[in-house]
Amino acid sequence: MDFRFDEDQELLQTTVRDFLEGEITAEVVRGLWETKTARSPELWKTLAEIGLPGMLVPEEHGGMGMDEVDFVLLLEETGRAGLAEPIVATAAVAAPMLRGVGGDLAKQWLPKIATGDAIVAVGHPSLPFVEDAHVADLLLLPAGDELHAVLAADVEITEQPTNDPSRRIASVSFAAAEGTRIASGADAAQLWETAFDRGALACAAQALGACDRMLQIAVEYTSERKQFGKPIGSFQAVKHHLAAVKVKLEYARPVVQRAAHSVASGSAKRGLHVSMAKLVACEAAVFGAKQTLQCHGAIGYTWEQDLHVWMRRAWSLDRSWGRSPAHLARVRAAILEPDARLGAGTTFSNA
Amino acid sequence: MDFRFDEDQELLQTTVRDFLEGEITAEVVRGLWETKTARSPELWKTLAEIGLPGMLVPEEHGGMGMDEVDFVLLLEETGRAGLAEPIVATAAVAAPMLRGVGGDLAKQWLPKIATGDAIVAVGHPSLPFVEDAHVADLLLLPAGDELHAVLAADVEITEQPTNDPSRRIASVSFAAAEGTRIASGADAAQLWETAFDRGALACAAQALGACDRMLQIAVEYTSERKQFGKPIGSFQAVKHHLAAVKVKLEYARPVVQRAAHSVASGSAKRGLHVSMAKLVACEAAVFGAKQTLQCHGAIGYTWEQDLHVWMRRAWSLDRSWGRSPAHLARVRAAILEPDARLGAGTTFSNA
Amino acid sequence: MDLTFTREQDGFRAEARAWLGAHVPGEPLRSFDTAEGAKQHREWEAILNGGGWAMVPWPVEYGGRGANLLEWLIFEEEYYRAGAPKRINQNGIFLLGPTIMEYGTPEQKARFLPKMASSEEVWVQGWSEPNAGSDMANIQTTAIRDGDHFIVNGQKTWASRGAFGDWLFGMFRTDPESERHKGLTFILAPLDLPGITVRPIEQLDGLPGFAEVFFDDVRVPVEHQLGEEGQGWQVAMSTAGFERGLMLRSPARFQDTARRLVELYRANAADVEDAIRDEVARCWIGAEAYTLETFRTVSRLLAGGKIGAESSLNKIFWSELDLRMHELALEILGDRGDLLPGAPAAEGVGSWLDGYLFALSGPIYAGTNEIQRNIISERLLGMPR
Amino acid sequence: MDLTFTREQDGFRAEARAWLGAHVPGEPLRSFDTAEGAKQHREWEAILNGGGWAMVPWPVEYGGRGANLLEWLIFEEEYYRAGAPKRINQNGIFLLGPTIMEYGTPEQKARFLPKMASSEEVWVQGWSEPNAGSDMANIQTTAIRDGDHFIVNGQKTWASRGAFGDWLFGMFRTDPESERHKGLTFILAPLDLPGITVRPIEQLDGLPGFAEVFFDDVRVPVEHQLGEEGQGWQVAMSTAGFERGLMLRSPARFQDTARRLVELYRANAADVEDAIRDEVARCWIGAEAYTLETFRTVSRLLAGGKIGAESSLNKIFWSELDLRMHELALEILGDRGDLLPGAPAAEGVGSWLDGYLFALSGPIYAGTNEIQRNIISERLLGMPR
Repeated sequence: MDFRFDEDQELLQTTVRDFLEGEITAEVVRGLWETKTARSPELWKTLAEIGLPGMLVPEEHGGMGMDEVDFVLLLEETGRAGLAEPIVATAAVAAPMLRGVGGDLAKQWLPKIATGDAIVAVGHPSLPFVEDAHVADLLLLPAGDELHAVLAADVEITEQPTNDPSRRIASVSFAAAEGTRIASGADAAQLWETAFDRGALACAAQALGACDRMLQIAVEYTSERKQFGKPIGSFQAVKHHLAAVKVKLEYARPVVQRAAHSVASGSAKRGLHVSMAKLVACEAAVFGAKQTLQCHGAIGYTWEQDLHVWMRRAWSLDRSWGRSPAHLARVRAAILEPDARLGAGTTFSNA
Repeated sequence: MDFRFDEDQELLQTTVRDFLEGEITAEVVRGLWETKTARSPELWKTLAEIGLPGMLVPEEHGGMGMDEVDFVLLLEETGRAGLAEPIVATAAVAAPMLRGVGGDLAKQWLPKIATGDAIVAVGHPSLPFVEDAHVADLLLLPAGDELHAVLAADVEITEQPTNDPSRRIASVSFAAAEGTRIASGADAAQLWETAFDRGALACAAQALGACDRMLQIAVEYTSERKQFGKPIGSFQAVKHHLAAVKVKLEYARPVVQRAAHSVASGSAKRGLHVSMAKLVACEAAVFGAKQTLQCHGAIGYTWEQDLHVWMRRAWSLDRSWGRSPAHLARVRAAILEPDARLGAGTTFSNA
Repeated sequence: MDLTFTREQDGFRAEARAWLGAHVPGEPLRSFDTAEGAKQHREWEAILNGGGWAMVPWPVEYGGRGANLLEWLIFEEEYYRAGAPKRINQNGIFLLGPTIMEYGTPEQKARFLPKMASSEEVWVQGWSEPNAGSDMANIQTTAIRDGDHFIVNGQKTWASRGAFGDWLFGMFRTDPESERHKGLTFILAPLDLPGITVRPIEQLDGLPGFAEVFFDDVRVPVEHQLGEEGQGWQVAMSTAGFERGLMLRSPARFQDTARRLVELYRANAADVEDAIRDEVARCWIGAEAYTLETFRTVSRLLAGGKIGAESSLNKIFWSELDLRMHELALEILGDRGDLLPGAPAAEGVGSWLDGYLFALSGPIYAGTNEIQRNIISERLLGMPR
Repeated sequence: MDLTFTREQDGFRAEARAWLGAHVPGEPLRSFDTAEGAKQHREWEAILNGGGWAMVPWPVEYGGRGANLLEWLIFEEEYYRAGAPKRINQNGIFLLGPTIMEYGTPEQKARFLPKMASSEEVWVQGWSEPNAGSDMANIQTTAIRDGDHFIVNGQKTWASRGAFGDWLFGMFRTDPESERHKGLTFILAPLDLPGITVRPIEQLDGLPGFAEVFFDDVRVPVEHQLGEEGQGWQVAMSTAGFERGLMLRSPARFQDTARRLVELYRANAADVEDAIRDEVARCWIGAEAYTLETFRTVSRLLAGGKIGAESSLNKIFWSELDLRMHELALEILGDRGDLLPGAPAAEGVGSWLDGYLFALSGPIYAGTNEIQRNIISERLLGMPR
């Protein structure tokens, strides 16, 4: 029992944080909002150079060969950076799906993911829209109980503009064919289930980062901004708003990290742990958005203030890969099972 | 349209407030807790002298002949005073029930209620326990769809001690007989329905008073008590705790007063209005208990501090005459009816 | 206590309902924070004014019909019931209007009020400055007397309707040696004066609901001073805050939102958790409570009562209620909750997303809810400063 | 990251489980805040000590078995799993013990720790005074040196276990000229010394969980001073606050409550609204989150890490969670929620009402949650004072 990351993992986190801080500012995000896709092929290539898209791609396919425990800290950093590139779809979900499917498909696409030459989007059967379909080269899509891999040229995409210019979702339709089917029945079901958990886990990790960033922005602002001759951050009401966010954030973080461990180790409780993580991390982020906005006063309510870049991220992550009611329902079902093991000593699997 | 009380009503409120302040202190309440019944026949007689038990008893039977609008301000005062005598059961519920039944029963009992010579308890079919059965001379009780009036000697009372020494409830059983039946069928149903609304309304009004009293106690304490060289009431966190209670209280009050008007005028929306009132008034009081306790710190957590007398009242009133889920269900049902009139201009009956 | 409307009040309601039913546009107008929408809204206000309904509680000579506050509440109920457009000139008719009524000279009343009622002149609110947000007394924009003009220099911000409005009102520091609440004067200024630059600010919905307004040696005639020189703070503060709040946040607005929320829930009940149902009911109760408290207060005011710090209770209650209703609506909309109205899958989403973004500002503007809680605790509860 | 227990840890767990299974009383004991219950609890502690389980993380020579913090967590899990009694000497073993371990002389350790572990001496906490609640530095009770004794005068309050305990610990002002944090000394005093009067305080559940302790020229030997004279504040503050917190509020406690809450819900599901179900699930998640964060922190501490203001996060989280769980339980119990355990209709109500009254004190004691939020904002977030 050692609930810590090792030095390499922590070093990588710091490296990625520093890198993202240099590459992605609020200005960069705003710039991307003005583009047609809100995505940057150049940025994606740069991310590939530090290995982000191929983090879960096996080394034999040119990836980093890491697991979700290694990845979770980095995903938190992408959330902190406000990064909207398709890291969740391609790196966190599609890459391990393709690894699971194996064969030629994996051989063909995994190396391209690792080098940043392919973006893969995933349309989960339980979700109405597909994220990042508009920039995908390949899409993993459901048809009945089958899983299909479809080239961008063969799908019809209807974009669904949302409140977050960084969030790009679409309705996608395609003609399912023998040639596109890559799994069916129990195999497909298993792939879809783990895909859902990986997507939700990645969003949870990003939500932690987004929440932390909003706190940082609010602490800086309220320490500078003066009213009645004092920094507004010295007023108890403002302090307590932000302290409440900090409590939620710090008690969400270990839940997310444990979920990463459960996914990486293939624990039977993986789905339960991921749903808990998605729930608490997104609640912290959405609550954080509300509280930090309030602490900013009117300035927070403007397009030009940076806060809303992360506020919209928080809202979007809350909506991605299963909204809270769906995740809460999974938790509820698990603990209300007649033979559920609950109580002291049941948290870790071999206790 | 004039949503005000008249001068007489306000004068009576002031009079009753002053009277109760003189008669009932926290010390008196504590003293009664030490007695077997937690009730005082002497106090009840004194209350009868100012007309409280007979407020809704017609003048022809020696009462004040007033209605719920007149009474609601006084009920609030009994809540402020922490009065636990059976005003709700006898004055607010039983008296108008007996008035509704009429005949010899009314002639026999209403004058005694007015003079303070009889206490009448009511066991509503939807509620498991009967309040103040232990001191009742007459009990109005259900049996199937019938309503029975039973003398104290003919019932079996099993007291159910609770967390609030002022709250005295019991399970009651009796042998229903031809001679005790006073209504059945639709008549009884109608009597039970209005009894429920009157009981809930009275509790809501008392809850307002209890909430206001707790606020007063907390404001006084936090203005005196010093920490870090300042009254703790000057700290924003403490202020905002109490300000939040004040908001809830002041927006509950008109809801209760409107419900009183609807009961007095026999409005078709009476039940809906009463349930709203019970819900918001008890929520304010329960929230007020939590916030004022927190503002007291450790001293609030003791038996010797007065606060808990009203805190327990708040909890007890929340439990009396229908708990929140039952009242919320009534509201929910009303607004989700297919032909419910909702929206601007639907608040008052002839709009 | 009489909770029924009189025959006269019912008659007034019927008249308003009939007129609105005949004139309210069938199609919703665009937002008045767009150029096209501003034009549409001015046209609507002209129609409203033509019917004599632009500002019912004002005296007839200023374009009103001399109604009392209760009739105003009734009119608002009918206005929302009819689904009529938002009021583009709300800063003028609801905020500045009552102040001019109290402090204006006869000439100022005649000059400004009729064109305000008709929205020929749309007013811009100039309360805030970069260093005067919640701390409204920290005003630094100066207006120095020079003969029969003030020379104005400085900057106002969060000037709502700034992008498409005509006149600005606000406090300016006329005594440069003064501090805080002293030495301020309430001044009205047309935005087309030389030296004024308006820079729109995009808000969270991407529209320029606010503007920054820069003053560079702007000459404003002294006849546009409202109230006495140096008494700006009193002018801004002393008028009935409640009446203003009532105008802007009449119960009808929240009752209408609550009704739409219940309908939204009904339409989607099969897809949402049962717990939502209770929250919807609580919101509806909240809108009723707000209505009841407003009628209670108006009854008191009509009988000669006064209102003071109680308006802080009001501010907190409506802003929290409004935000909660919009949060719930997005929750009910589920996966469709963040779709822009133009999205192909956005059928049935209505304007809840826009409403949510607007509702988020409720606890912030017109004095943050933190400031209101200070006022409640100190002025209503009597807690120590 | 390794989230599985080692073979040794599993073995330790098995041993604890077997011993507890064989020794935990079948019937619940009475509250240790009653005379009879105090006696029962001392007897249980003697059995626990006899088995060598009284204070597992302490060195063997003081009655422990030299376990580390992780093993402590495992022991606690088994202790709660077995439904074993609450710890009457918690102020001693969990709060004072670690302080003596750090600051005590060899003689003091030998004198106090073994009898603390065995609960032959039950300790009373003397932190608060009438004017020193959340503001702990405002201590006024004096202890003036007179040869080899201190002469103690003044009053402690909220002294938990005061009614049935043996020894008191706390800070006393040894330099009467000093102010605030300075001039305080940490002193241990037997309650049977002449001049000490103990007056029990009834708490909300009607039991004397606290006492006021009055000192009237009480002579306490200087050998009972812990740490240096005048360094009382440092002694009280510097020992690992987290470890103390962990002892008193180990995750097992809240996991056990969450389990009982889920079971209560299951038993009453038909009678309560569906919305309750979600809240129960959220509470269970909260208990899991608390457990995970604790294991994460203990992993860090075992690897040489430190903990500081983070314990304020901890305080807020567990106290709010505990209160919420008990509120929900009473909600599920419905009409039976306020019945005393002896009431005829109280079948199945368990000890939720008592637990609720106790949980209400969570956000208050050990530093109110308001104080904790100050600490979080200033020390963890770096906001201005």
